[in-house]
Amino acid sequence: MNPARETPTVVYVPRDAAALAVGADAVAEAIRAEAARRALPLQLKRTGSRGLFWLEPLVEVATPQGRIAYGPVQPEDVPGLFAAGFLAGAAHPLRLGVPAALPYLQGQDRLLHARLGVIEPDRVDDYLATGGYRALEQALALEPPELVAQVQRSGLRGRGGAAFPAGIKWDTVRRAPGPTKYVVCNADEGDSGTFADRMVLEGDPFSLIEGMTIAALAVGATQGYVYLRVEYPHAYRTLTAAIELARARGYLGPDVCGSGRAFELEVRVGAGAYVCGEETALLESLEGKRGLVRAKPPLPALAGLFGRPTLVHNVLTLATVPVILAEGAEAYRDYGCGNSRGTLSLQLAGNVRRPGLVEKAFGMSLGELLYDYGGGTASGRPIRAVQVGGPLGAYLSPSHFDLPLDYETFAAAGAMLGHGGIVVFDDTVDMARMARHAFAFCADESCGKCTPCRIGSVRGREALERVLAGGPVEAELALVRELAATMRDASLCALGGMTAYPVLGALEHFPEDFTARARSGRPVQG
Amino acid sequence: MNPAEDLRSEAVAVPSAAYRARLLAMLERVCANCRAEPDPVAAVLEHLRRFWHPWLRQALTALDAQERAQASETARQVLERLDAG
Amino acid sequence: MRLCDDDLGTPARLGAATVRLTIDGRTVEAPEGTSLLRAAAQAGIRIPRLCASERLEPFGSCRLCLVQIEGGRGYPASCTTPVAEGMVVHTHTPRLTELRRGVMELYLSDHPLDCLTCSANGDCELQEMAALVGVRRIRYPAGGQKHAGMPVDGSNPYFAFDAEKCIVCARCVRACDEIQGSFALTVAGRGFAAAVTAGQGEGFLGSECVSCGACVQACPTAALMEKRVIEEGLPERAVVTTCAYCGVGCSFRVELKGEVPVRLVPDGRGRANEGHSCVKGRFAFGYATHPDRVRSPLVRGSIDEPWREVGWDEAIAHVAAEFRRIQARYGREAIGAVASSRCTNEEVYLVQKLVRAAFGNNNVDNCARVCHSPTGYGLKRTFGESAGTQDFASVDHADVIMVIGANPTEAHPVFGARLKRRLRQGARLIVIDPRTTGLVHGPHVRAEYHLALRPGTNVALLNAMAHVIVTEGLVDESFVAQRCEADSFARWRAFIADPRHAPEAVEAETGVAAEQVRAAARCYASADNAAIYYGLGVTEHSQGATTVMAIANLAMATGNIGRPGVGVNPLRGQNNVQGACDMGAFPHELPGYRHVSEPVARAAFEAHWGVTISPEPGLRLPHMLAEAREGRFKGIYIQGEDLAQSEPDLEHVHAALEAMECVVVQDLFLNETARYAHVFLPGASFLEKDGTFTNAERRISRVRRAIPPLAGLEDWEITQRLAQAMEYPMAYSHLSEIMDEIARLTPQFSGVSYTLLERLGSVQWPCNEEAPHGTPLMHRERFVRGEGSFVLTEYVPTSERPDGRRELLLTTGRVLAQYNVGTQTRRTANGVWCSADVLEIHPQDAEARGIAEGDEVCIESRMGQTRLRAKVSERVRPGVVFTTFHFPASKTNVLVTDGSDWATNCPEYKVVAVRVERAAGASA
Amino acid sequence: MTGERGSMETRDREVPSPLAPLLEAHRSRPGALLPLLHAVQEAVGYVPPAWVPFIAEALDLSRAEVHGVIRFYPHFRQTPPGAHRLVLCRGESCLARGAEELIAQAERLLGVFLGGDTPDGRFSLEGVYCLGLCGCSPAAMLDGQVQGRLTPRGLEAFLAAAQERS
Repeated sequence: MNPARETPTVVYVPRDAAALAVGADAVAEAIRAEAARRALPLQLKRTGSRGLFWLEPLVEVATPQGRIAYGPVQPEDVPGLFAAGFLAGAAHPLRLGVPAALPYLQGQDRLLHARLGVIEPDRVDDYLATGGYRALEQALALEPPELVAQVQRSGLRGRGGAAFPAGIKWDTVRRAPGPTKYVVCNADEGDSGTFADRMVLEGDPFSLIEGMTIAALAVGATQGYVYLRVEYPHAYRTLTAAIELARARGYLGPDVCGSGRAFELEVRVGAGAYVCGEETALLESLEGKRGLVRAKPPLPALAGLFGRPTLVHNVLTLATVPVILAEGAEAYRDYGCGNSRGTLSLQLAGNVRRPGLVEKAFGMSLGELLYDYGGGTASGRPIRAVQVGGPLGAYLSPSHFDLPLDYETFAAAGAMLGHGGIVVFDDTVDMARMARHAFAFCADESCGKCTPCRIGSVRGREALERVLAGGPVEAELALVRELAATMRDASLCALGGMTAYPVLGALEHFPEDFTARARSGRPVQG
Repeated sequence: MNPAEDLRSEAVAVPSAAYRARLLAMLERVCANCRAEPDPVAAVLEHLRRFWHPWLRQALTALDAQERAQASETARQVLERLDAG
Repeated sequence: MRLCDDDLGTPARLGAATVRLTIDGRTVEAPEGTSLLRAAAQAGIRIPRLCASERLEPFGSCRLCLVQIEGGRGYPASCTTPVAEGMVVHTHTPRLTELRRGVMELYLSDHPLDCLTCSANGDCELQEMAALVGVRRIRYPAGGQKHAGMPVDGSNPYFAFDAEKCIVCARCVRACDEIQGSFALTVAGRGFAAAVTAGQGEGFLGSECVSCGACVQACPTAALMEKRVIEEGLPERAVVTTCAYCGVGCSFRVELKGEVPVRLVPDGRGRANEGHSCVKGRFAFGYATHPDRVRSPLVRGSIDEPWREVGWDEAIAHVAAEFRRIQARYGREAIGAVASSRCTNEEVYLVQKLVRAAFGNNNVDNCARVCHSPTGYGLKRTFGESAGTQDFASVDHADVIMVIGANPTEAHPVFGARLKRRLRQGARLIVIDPRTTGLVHGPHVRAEYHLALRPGTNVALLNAMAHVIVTEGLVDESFVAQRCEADSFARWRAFIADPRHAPEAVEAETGVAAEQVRAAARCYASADNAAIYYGLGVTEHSQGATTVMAIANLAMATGNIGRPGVGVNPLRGQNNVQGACDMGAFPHELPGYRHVSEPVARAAFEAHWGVTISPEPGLRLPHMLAEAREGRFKGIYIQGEDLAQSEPDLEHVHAALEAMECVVVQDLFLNETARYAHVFLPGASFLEKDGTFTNAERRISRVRRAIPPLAGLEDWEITQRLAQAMEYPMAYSHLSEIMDEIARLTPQFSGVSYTLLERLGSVQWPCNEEAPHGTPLMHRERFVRGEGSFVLTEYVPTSERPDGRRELLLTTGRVLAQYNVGTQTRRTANGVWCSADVLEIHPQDAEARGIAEGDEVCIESRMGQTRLRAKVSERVRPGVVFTTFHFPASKTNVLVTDGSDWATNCPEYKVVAVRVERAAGASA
Repeated sequence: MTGERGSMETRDREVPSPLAPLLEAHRSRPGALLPLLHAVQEAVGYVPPAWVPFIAEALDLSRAEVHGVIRFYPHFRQTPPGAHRLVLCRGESCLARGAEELIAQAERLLGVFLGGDTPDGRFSLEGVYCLGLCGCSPAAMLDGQVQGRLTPRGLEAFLAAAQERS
């Protein structure tokens, strides 16, 4: 047998940062080495992650039956896999079968994340082969008002947390006078427990680029910026490479797809300030300034970056745009419930057995997500608390697990979906310490502009530290409640304003962690 | 006191050579700056009349022949007109 | 309380449609874009606030001004929420009260509660707001994180920054950015650690801070406080007056305790400065009470003798006798006077009246002779009036700003700040200057064109620009046709179109690339509104007047006259140089710029004064000095000028002064000129007198006496007593009578009176029947002279050129911290910024001469030589060196030659060929 | 003063040679300051305060503005970093999986608190509120290399491996 003449077997190993963090590179290297040792022709493809993190590194092999997954694979498993004939999709204790048939994926509505873990993120042809740039082609044939109308009809709302109807924003920017307008992508995904933006940037960057290009056509912008957090170096490399490729193929630049329309795109990197995820602070930062939150009005849609009309959306919102155009606004709208249309990218994290990305139409219950997908806690202990919507999201108890995941229901319950991050805690969690952490986080990340956030976060942290130290609980908690409400109602932006949610949530749903403390004498830490 | 009479009484002083040279240089600058005017000599004379103290004009008339020989054409004509009063 | 009574919280929004809303049940109307905070304040509803001020853009950080809007969510800040039609707003609800108390409690939890011993006690907005909000207790215990104990930054000589009293409202930072444009302050760190910081944290003195005081003014607490207030306590009374430094003419409140001035605070109602100030006006007033002040008249027989203190009567009688003796012996023309362009209009008027009526000649001049006399000449000939065309506010409408030979950020700082603000809003900038001034580039400022010409070639360069405008079809033909003389324009057009004026033809002479000149000319000519600002870099040349006329030609040819945002704007050097000229302190002009040869004008004064006025022009200041050396001019009365330091060719000046028989100096200090004086009459500082000053925008503002004259008499009283002693009757009992006389005899001033000034605050002349409230913009419908006149501006190179021996050109200017010859500023703490004149020299020129930074260098011109320390700097171009003349020891003016403007004899300070070498025995 | 104390001083000295090409590359970009500071930090590991005047001058900013920006963003350093940079995540997801113990362990091992540099210059220890690796909490990043599902023992090995690499 002459190996050179044989078609190499294609093996897929993710290069998503989370997969790398659990050894994907070492696994890829082990596979390469083992294949070489066995003189087997092999083509290694590095994809994004499908988002089944408990199974990472998740290795897939192209077989005549389709792709067969194995995971989680460690380098030391590799010789055994080869020995078992995994290149042909053979049985092995790590064999998971056809990925799409995995229950975790089977139940999902993967519209936005369909390409994750499937394609190589830095290959335009992979993107095109999976329906990429069909939407742009359509968009180039449409007048801007019709493009805006499609987004309006889809019911898409901003996925960054505020859930503002995207179509209205587009229309405002489109109608704003002025020769210079911008499209800005907020890729400052700072909420703990969220990683969907990062996965898109690392696993399907062209979907964002295409979405931004369409948005630019719709609102009349010629320059786009992606504001990416510095904590995402892998995403930076993938995205900048993809932008270069898109430019080389004429999808970006002075003449997008020969349309005569110009759109340039540039990545700008943040510098470790969480508050720059707030859109006006982000704009300040893009302008090269301290990331102070601006007062609104003026809305960024009218006076945003460098004072010009600016469309600001997060990664998921913009990456959804090609889906809407390609599938049709009505088709997208058919997903979801009430005023929450389409799909939501939920991210399961923390103490959970099956952490990962779950894209589902709005409406599933929180409990379904935690148990059917998440499988309960990783520690095997009962779930005691979940925080939904990032560090500024409320702490919920099992009594809330029936809540359906949609914007309005959550808001009515004094919570929020935010960016869809869900962090699970088991019954060892000390909610007083988590409340203190919320204040500490706010104190660390406050831009320092408004007084309630600047001073209030420190005073709140101090008050809870006194509680943790066994101080006079009732007076301190009354003060904390009032302070949290002051911060909620008087802060300039959501950072100070929403710090109240985790604090008040913890106080309301887990009062015993505060009141029982003086007796139990639990120590203070961290 | 009659101003005119008073001026005359001071005219007796003879300006020094250095001063005369300096005034001539000043005059030449005025001439140079008026040279694009339709009637440069008239323009210079008008300027001297409006802005120069009579003593300065008198001092110009005290320039001797040798000093005048170095003057430009315009300046010489101006000096002649000043001599004529 | 300083702020809340008149500060409406956010800037006015003008010109928009009016909307109607309800605030606390009251119907309120306000222009669109107005904040709720301001609309409420206008309706008399006071919403608590700490970060807002009407001089700053709304910021929204303190969260005290929250309101509730019916149908709206949450509690928006009223400072950042604009009014809207039909809005129903509540400013005081139980929840708002709670929130405000909550926020205020947080503020106080990090503030030293030492109000009773705080320098701002009684003048503190935090204190006031705490009272208004009604905080009764602070529940956060003392052990929390605080800013207490942070070090005080006392590096600035005039104010201190006490970080523990800072509430991080950023008003100081924003004032520095938005008002002054220095961007010297920042907030370093984030969250609770956020702290106001100067520069990179090196303290105020070491930072880019220019000590304008805007931050101190903006601070709501004692965090930024004048050191004098910290030492003396809060002042108890205030007098509004006008600054005595530069031609901007800022309005100040002199705040006093008894007869001690504690601080000067810029007056927000002052139209020239609108509440802004600079380091000199705001802080450098200590000279007024400096121990060097002379408190009684001095007399001596000869200048070798020691001074003898005498009473006023004796001194005045002595001067009168001497002047009469000299006139009797040498003739009526043998004496003259120099009026001070630092004194009031009334005082200047009296000096020229003294000369014309009591001396009986026209030998009166003022310091405009050495600064802006070419402006008077040039603008009179072209436009018909010897003054700038605009008000300062006009710059807010300019799209292209051309700054020629002026350094406003150092010499006219308050206007410079306003100009920079306009540049930050997007106006384009052309700088014509041999030196890289602060406007060429700095924080948020960059000149689109910097034409760094060789000193002395202004006319060639401006002609080249005009050539481009004429030959490239950029003339505003309809303006010229409607507003200007057809024949003089036709002549000028033919003259300027000559190829000898093309940028390419003069490139070698000016040293500016032709393409740059063309581009700049197009930029100026094609703007909607283009404005020219110029300074002494235009006038102090052998062709100063020609340059002014070239500027006027440019403005007329492009139609940039007669509306906001355009014009020709001389930036006047001294506080009252405009006024001194207006008042007729010129040998050829009576008050109101009427030539002494005009019979009608002369007759009016003759009738009123009861004397005969000479129809011949008097001696100009340099000619007085020259005639003194010739032996014909024997006596001089010098009010507030330091000729022996400020004039060019100083050796000649000293000899001239020595040659006189009676030199009378009236000044605050025994200045350089006093060395040559026989009589010294102690004058009064601006704090000690009443009167009016007229600034560069023709604005007449009141000067009001804050403290009594140290030597007993205001300057006008001295002049009046001298006139009486010389047996000319003057008997004004009050200054307003002098102004009334000026108004009666001067058409441009006929509507001016102290009553009007009290009513309007200030007024810009012409103020008369046609313009009873003054004239902010001149030449609106027609030029004062009727049609605008184009003057042919032949370029005549200066004779002062580099040669084999003197290879470099010296040019001179000012720095911010010092003022002119430094008589005032040297007697203040401003020396920390600039304690000596230095010679700026380009690195190439320095290297070629083996000169290193800080070396002592010898500078020699054909007139004399002096020594200075070298500052190696790329601010000057190769071949050019620069210095200032603030310090007598430098003897800078020893170098300046006798060259002067052909038309006005304004000295050619800006061009001196010099040889520079490392001084023998100098060490770095 | 406008020049005499501040910018004059800077204008008259040479731009440090590693900085000059960076200034040229960035000076005409809109909002150039952050990209430039990143470039500087990439080049020399931190933003030397002595370079701030040149950066300010090149971008038409004041020194104070540049200083304010450097001090606002935790990523920018004013002092040279340790040879290795260990970033530990302390977001809620990682807290739920034992990040507090990891942080305590790292502080013990390195002898510095979060935000500190070891005196021997070998390590800089930083905390971050999220690395986006919540699917494999607790997570850390060492010299740009990510590590998930970290245990206190794993951290020791992780650090040892880094030491070996250098």
